[in-house]
Amino acid sequence: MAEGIKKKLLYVNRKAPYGTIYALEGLEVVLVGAAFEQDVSVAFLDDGVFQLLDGQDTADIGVKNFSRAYKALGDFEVRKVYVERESLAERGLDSADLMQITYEDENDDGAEKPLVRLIDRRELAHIMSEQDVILSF
Amino acid sequence: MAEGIKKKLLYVNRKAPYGTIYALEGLEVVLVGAAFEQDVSVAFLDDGVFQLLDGQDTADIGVKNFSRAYKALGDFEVRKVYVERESLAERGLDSADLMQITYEDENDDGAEKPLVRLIDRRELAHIMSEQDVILSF
Amino acid sequence: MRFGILVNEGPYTHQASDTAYRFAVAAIESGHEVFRVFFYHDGVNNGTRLSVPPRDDRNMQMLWSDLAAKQGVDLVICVAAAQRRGILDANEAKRHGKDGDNIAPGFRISGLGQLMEAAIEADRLVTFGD
Amino acid sequence: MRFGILVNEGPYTHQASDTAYRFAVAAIESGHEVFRVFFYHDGVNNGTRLSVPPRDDRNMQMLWSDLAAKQGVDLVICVAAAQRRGILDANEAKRHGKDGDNIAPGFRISGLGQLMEAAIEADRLVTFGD
Amino acid sequence: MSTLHIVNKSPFERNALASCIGHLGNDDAVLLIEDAVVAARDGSTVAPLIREALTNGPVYVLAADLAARAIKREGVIAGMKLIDYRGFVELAAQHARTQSWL
Amino acid sequence: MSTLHIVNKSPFERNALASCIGHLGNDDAVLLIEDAVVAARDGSTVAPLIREALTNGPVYVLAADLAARAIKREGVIAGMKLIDYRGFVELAAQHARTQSWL
Repeated sequence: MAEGIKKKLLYVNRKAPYGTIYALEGLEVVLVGAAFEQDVSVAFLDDGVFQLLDGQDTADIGVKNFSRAYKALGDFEVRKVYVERESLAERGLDSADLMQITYEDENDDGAEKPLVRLIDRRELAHIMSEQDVILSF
Repeated sequence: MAEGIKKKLLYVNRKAPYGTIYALEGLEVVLVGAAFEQDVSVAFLDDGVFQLLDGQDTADIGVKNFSRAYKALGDFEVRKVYVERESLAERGLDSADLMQITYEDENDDGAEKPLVRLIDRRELAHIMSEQDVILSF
Repeated sequence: MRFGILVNEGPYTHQASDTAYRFAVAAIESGHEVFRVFFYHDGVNNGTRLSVPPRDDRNMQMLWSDLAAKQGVDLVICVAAAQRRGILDANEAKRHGKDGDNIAPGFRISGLGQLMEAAIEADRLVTFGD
Repeated sequence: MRFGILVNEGPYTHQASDTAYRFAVAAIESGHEVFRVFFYHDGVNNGTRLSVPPRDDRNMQMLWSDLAAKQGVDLVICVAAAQRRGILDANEAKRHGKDGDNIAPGFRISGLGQLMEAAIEADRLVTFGD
Repeated sequence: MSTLHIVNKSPFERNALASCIGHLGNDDAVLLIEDAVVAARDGSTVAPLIREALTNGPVYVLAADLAARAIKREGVIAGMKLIDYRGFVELAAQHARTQSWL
Repeated sequence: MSTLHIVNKSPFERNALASCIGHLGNDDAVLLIEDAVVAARDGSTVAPLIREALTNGPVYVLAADLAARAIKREGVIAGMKLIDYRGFVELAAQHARTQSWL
């Protein structure tokens, strides 16, 4: 099954969480997909940046809070997580509003390092143009 | 069943046809609802104005063309059909792009008269503010 | 006050069903009456008994069915919208030669007239959708 | 060329399923291969055999089932998305203690790995949704 | 009697809030629920739209949806009012009609 | 090799087309399908956005969706190209990847 093929695969997240299921079911693809050992990137832009806000509390809407699962991205060997700077700014947000997501750097004695990288729109467009496959949610 | 109650009821159409089912299923409510003899208005604004464009041809997308049914609105005793002028203009459209919808004026010997009335946004806002019930599709 | 509620989207995919449910519960808790919940468009998908949501998440069909059972709320699924989407009761299944049905307890299938009746007889109609 | 197709919305409510179907047919007519159609999110609702669309409109489930039967296209429904929405085959129904199933001919239920496989093995993956 | 306008869409993604605010009657109220609550955060490109609505009548936001999306109360545009589901019900009862901008 | 960007949303209702055009790479192509075809009509408020995309690369529109929505060919913005479903397939094949702006 796909033995030996390694593709550059980008997940694009453009929707806010909870109002629709796309954020949750999109994340499920990323986590399941990790087992396939592809060259994976995950991008958050437009309303997708709301998925990463720190302090989500869904108790009063009765919907499952899945935001902790983003913190597991590092454990799933995802190393390229991008947030678009312009999308944050347009929404009155900055990087201090985002949850802390880290990974253990195997090349640095397992040191915990921040996983999310803020990039600007032009850089994100370039990353999109380098992929083999783009999955949008 | 609702004997004697007569309410002012407005149907608000804001979506283009075919891309989603809301236009079609919204129209079905208007036609079924006619039997209830309420004081009905139907408004088309935003992308809802595309529902009334003349010359819709769905042969190549394989979806049922239901645009003829709008022409039956007059036969269903609907007498107040409004299209928002600003919505047309923003979309590069004008009244010449709309299908001809008429009704037989029972107060004028059954003369065929145009059913659709172009109104501006302010007037539509006023009509909205006069309703008992608003149904949006 | 008598409320009518219109639900236009299916469970989980859109929050509409959750919000409508919580509105209905709050209305009842505040002493109002929920005259009817009408399910239209993909809203009919709230009424399938075959759904198996993850155990750590809410079960919308059960929440609605419980509301019908405990509070006597009338849950009406539009027949035309339901046929398109494959939501049938035993009667509908038989009528269309289908080998099974999937309607959940507390829901009933009827026509758009039930929505009109809710719009006319309720003091307020509140719509939840996409 | 080998195409993979991802369908993210149910039939009728969104045009996504229509467009995906016509894309698949055009690809085959042009001599390409359609490796797999994967149904995710509400796309799983394409695979119910209980739908009864109006006679003067298209029947999306039948169109898809025919494509599987005549062209051998692999139609895969995501198991997790399907459970949430009440699309089950006989095996799933039994596993979850449900009294019936509703999957249509030509569709099969499997995991998200089938989407990953399509993304990796197909030359192009094309997504249709809302 | 005035209208309760209910908006459930992100104004960064859709035109529903803008269209709603363009059709307000005098004293009409706007209620933000579901994904529309992201409009409540001050400092965004849509804050001027909310301020425009506030000059016309009250603007409410469902606190439960705000919490779910981690929009902090202290970051909400001044003048907006937070309500719970019971407050939503009472607003629907107090206004002559509701209009959902789907 | 460049990307085929597929947009299926009305630009009057959603930000998908604007976001897509803001993320184009050099020579990338844009294809309008489903409700997005309403962007093809000249004289609208989104025509400048289409013209911007045309300065970067080709902009295609699915003729079947255009006909369904009664957007006449003579009213389409100059420089856009009409294609059928087979043309859609060939575009997908000719570009290195497709990106759907859902």
